[in-house]
Amino acid sequence: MTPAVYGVLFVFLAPVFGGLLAGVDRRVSARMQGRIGPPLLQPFYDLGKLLQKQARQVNPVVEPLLLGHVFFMAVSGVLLLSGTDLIFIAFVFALAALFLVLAAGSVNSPYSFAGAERELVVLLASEPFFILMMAAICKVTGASTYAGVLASPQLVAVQLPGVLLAFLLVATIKLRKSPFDISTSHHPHQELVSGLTTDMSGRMLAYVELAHWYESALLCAFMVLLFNWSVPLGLLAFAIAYALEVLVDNSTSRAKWQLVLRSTWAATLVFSGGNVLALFLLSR
Amino acid sequence: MRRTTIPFGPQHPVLPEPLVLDLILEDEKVIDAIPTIGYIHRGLEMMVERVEYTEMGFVVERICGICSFMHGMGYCVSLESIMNVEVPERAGWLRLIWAEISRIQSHLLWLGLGADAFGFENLFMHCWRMREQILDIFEKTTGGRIIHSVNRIGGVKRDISDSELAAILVQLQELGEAFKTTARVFGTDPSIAHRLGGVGVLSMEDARAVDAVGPMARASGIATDTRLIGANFYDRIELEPVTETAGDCLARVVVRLREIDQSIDIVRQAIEKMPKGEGLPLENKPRGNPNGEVFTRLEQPRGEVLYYVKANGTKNLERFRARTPTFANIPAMIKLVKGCDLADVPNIILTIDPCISCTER
Amino acid sequence: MTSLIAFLIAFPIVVGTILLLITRASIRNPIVLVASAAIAAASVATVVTFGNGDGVFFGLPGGIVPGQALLAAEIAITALIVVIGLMNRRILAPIMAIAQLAIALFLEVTGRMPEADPQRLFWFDRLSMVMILVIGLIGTLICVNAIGYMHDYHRSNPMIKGRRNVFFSILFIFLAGMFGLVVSNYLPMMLVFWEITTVCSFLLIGYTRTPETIGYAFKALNMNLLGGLGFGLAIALLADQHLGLDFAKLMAGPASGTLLAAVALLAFAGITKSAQMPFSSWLIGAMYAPSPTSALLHSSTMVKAGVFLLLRLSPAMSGSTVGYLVTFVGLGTFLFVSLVAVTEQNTKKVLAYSTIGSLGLIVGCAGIGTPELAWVGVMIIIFHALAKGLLFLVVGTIENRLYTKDMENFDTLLSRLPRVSVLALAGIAGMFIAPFGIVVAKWAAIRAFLLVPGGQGAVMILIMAFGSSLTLFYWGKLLIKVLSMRSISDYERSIERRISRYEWFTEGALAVGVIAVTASIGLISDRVVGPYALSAFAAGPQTFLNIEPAMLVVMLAAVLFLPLLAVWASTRKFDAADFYTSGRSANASHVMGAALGGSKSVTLRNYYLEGVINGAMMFRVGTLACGAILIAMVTVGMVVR
Amino acid sequence: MPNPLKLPMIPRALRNLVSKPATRRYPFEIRPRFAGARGTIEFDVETCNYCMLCARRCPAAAITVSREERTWAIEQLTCIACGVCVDVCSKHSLSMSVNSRAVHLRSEVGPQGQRPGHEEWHKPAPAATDIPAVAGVPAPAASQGA
Repeated sequence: MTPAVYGVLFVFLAPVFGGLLAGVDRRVSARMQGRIGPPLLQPFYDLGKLLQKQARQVNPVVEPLLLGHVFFMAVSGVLLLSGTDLIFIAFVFALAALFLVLAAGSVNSPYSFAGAERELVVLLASEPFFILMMAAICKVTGASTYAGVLASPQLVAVQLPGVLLAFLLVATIKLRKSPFDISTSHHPHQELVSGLTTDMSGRMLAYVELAHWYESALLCAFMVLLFNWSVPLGLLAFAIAYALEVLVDNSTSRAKWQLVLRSTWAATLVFSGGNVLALFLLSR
Repeated sequence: MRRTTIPFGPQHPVLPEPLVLDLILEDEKVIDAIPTIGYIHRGLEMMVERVEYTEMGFVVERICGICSFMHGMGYCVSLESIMNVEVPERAGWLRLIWAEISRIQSHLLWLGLGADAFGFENLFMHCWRMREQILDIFEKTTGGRIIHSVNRIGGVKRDISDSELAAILVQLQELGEAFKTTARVFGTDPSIAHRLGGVGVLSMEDARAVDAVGPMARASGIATDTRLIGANFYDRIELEPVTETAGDCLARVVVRLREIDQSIDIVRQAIEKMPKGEGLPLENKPRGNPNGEVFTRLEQPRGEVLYYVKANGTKNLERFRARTPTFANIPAMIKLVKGCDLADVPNIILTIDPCISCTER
Repeated sequence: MTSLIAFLIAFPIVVGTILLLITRASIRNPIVLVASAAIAAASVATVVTFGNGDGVFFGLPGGIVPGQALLAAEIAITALIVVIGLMNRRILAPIMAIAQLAIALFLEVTGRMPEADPQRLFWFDRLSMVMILVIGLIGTLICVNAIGYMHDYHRSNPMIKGRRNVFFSILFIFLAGMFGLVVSNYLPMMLVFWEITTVCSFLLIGYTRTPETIGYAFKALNMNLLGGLGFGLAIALLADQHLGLDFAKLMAGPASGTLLAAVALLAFAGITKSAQMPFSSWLIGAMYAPSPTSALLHSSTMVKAGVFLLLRLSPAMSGSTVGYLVTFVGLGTFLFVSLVAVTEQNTKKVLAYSTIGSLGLIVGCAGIGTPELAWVGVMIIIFHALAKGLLFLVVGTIENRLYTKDMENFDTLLSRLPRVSVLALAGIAGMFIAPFGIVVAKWAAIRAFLLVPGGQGAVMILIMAFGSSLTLFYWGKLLIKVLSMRSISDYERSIERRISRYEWFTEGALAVGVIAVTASIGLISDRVVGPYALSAFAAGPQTFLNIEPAMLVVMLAAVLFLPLLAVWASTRKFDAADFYTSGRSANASHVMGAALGGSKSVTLRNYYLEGVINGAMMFRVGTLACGAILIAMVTVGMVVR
Repeated sequence: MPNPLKLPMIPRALRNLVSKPATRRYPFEIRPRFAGARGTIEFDVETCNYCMLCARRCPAAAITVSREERTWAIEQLTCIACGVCVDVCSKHSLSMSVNSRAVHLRSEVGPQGQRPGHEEWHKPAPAATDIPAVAGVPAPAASQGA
């Protein structure tokens, strides 16, 4: 199959993957809390119900911006799999996330705005890592595309242990898991109500959910980049990483934004930065 | 310069109660907090004009869904002292036991809400799971999980058999043991220390200055506890107030954690000391209508509650007032909220264990 | 072509002189319009005539050598600085100006000054072509915009004495200086044009003549004269060692010895002019001038002269320690000003920090001296000039409508000034959103830094990663403010109608330019910037844009489609809901119930990361760090000799 | 500062993962109410003598009794299940079941605006001789709202 076909497949299969992942997540989280939990397909039922509901908006630009959020999340995956330069993907990924911030910010209401600002803070926290990770992967493998990295004889994770470690930390932000779920939370008992989704309902909320599923699939694809010997190996690594995330999610409270920013930057600087520095020094 | 205004409440999901605050923020630092009360005023005190004093106790119980037993008890104690009614001994001990179980229930509920506010869903589930078992005890013994309606002027409505009391004690002690692992999480988890440690510090002087009551005051090192005045059989219990010195949110959590153990011990002492046997008198019915006025103080889970009752010899009381512990702690809360982070606001608000519905009645 | 170049340099001076004498707006405005059109047309004509050749050299008709004329010009400039300095009781600027003149006089008197080759006075290649277009098109648009802006500016600032004849006069002379600078091949001639831009920017910054702006103007003058002194010393060094003053010959390849020392001094001059740390403060102070001044200084002139010089030096710095140190001055500036920008609330200052950061990137690219990074540098020059020119003009327009420069007061702009908002969105998007040119260039820069061997490469990539993310943060904040909406009153709706057609035209043209140039990025890379990079470094053929240009265009279309969708959506009826206020009352005008009764408007303030990033401290740290690197750079250049 | 990597909740979460959940599949699996739980008020119309004491003592004013029309009605949604009516009823017509009151839907509001949870009993009038004299009880209208 050509890379373009993978790209198209991503558009259709990533939501299925993300939704199932969310279903498993909710089930496992419930069991960790001693509850029975919802059916496995509950996220899909929820999405269906959200789409059926009356769509009420505070202003008319929210919907286009959220569509942009979904679209660019999907585009990031398509570009990644269809062989676009990895470092460029990091920028597109940030653009996709930015659309969510703008949608929430455009509402101009106290809670959505504070959520949007916090999302900007976590973008600021996570973005350096993704640029650095992509650059490091390119440096290690000498390739610049997804297929190229997968074809490389080097096992990236072995060369980039620090980046892998920082990835686990930063993925907590992107997967919206405690302790880093500061801009939104799956149940709204936080100081910002529902953070940046506070003023979104019905169809709007469905877009956010859908984009998050794409995002999860994208993170999985990133994990495959780190374990590039085979796709099943990458999937296994992602499953283990996700299980860890769920466990930590159920074992910590939500951090404050200052700690999120500081710890993520420190991890990026020390673990991935140190890793990249070593890589450059040794490859001389 | 422009600042963010966050309308915090009345219907904010992090608050179990309709507290109303305007938070003025820079970044997430709270520059100013403007509180107001009165959102949920229900006019319960006014109902003394319609409901006869014999039934008013059931209304008073509904001031709060958490300390409902203590509110009913406070009302009955007030009327008993106006009408000079002696409560039968077993009834008095039963009240004390129910009151302490209420305290356990209230603290567990609060710990769960606190955990939820700082984003620890799992811990919330664990606290509330144990609370469910306490509610089962209430349902078995009083017939109601939240509203018990067992207090009568002059005693209590229902008895608990000695064998059941023993079973309850065993159950409580087992729960207390099982809860130790959950309590350890509160005490040692680094993410909780990050959210609560050093947050909202109320010094002992400040606590005195703003007249904090209950666990709020005890967490700042003030050994105040209305139970120490000895009324309602507390004089026959060995009781040392639980105090902490740090005065921060974490200290207020720890005080309540320790009070759960303390209450279980008080229940044990009560069961040992109360008169045993079936068919002991439970109620000395009052005669006639009350005439006179009285203040009653009780130590509720949230702190000291104050009742004022004025009767004029008719079936309806002339005046009934309740000053709840939350009202006494609001000044402390506002003091602490100024200058903290937005993320600290729920924790600070919750650590006073606010019951705005009680405050506004 | 020679005549076109001569026209580009001489005509603005003539126009400037005429404008100085005209105080009536009804006469001035048509002159400004016609002259701007003529200059724009001439710059396009120059480029068209140039065709596809690599570098061409030419002289003045009849082989005239400007030797004495240059000296005369330099004396005139020095005299002007001395007079103004003494009038304002400032001593430093006159001293530096006299010192510089002394160097020139010394060389001239002792006969050490090498004569210019009459056939190689001017050097025109693709970099000059890019610069000519930037100056000729964007610069003139700013001049036209100033007609509308200055009218409103003086109406809303009645305390400031109107000297619009002087203002417009300087604008045009500034353009002439820039045109001369970017085509000069004889270094003393370049220095004269260099000083013309310095003096013009000084006069523009001090236009309002308040004590505050005079202070900032002198700060700019002092710093740029210090750079000019470095330039002069470089000429003296080259002359003393008989290396010649033919710029193209000197910069043909990696430099060493005395030449490298001269390159270090020239790089120092370039760094001062492009407002890199430790010399950033002059450009921040320039923010107090009227907005067209800022637009001109930031987009098409002044600071671009600095990076233009550094890009010219790039082949000579290639692979040397001096080059690496220049790179770190640039990248260090990029990182530190980005940190500062995150904590800044004044929109114009945010734009200024963003400019310094972007220039830092160009300086960083120039220092390494590889074709890939030279490509990145020129790309950033193009896209930055368009986007930043647009943004400053738009902010100026907003400022004259809302009477504020505070970013926080730009909220609900999409409702209040919808069309201006769309223009602002184009500018902001051009600065940091993915398919737009600057991001493409940043991405290419990271790719190129990956090839830098050793620990330096790792540090460069780290700086790029963090710097880019900080950029995302502060632009994101501004975007949120611009994109937010609420119901507005009829009065507020009427505000936008009072914007002059000059402003609509120029800002609209720039917005279209931002999009059009991004859409044709493949063409620009293949035809202009790519060949320039290859010829400057005499490198073998290679592609620079490692991405399908078509894909970028599709992405661009998507990004553009969404705002259009939003604008279309805003005209439609929708199922309106009130926003969440914890159960308080709220309405579409964004008024909500207050705690103590009554109501208050929703006020929201962006995060400035207080407690995590201290802007003032970052500025000091950056100034110290980059200053140290700069001193090291000059020292290394001198010592290696 | 405690060790940031030592999270005491982790063993607990893992143990929960493999042990039996504490929740029930509620609508399919319902825990029986405890004996003595206070639920809805049940009424035996046959034994009632319309003395109206229950209505007068009810703190929630949930009970309405009409002696003339011989009806006894309760608003189950207003009732606070305190049990006073059961205590005061001399005929033991009232009792308390352990079952909690049913959930009512808005759609159950009747065409005349009847409230859900409204339960009413009517006993046909017997021969006049059957009515025991209940002297001293005030007229029904006057007793309302006590």
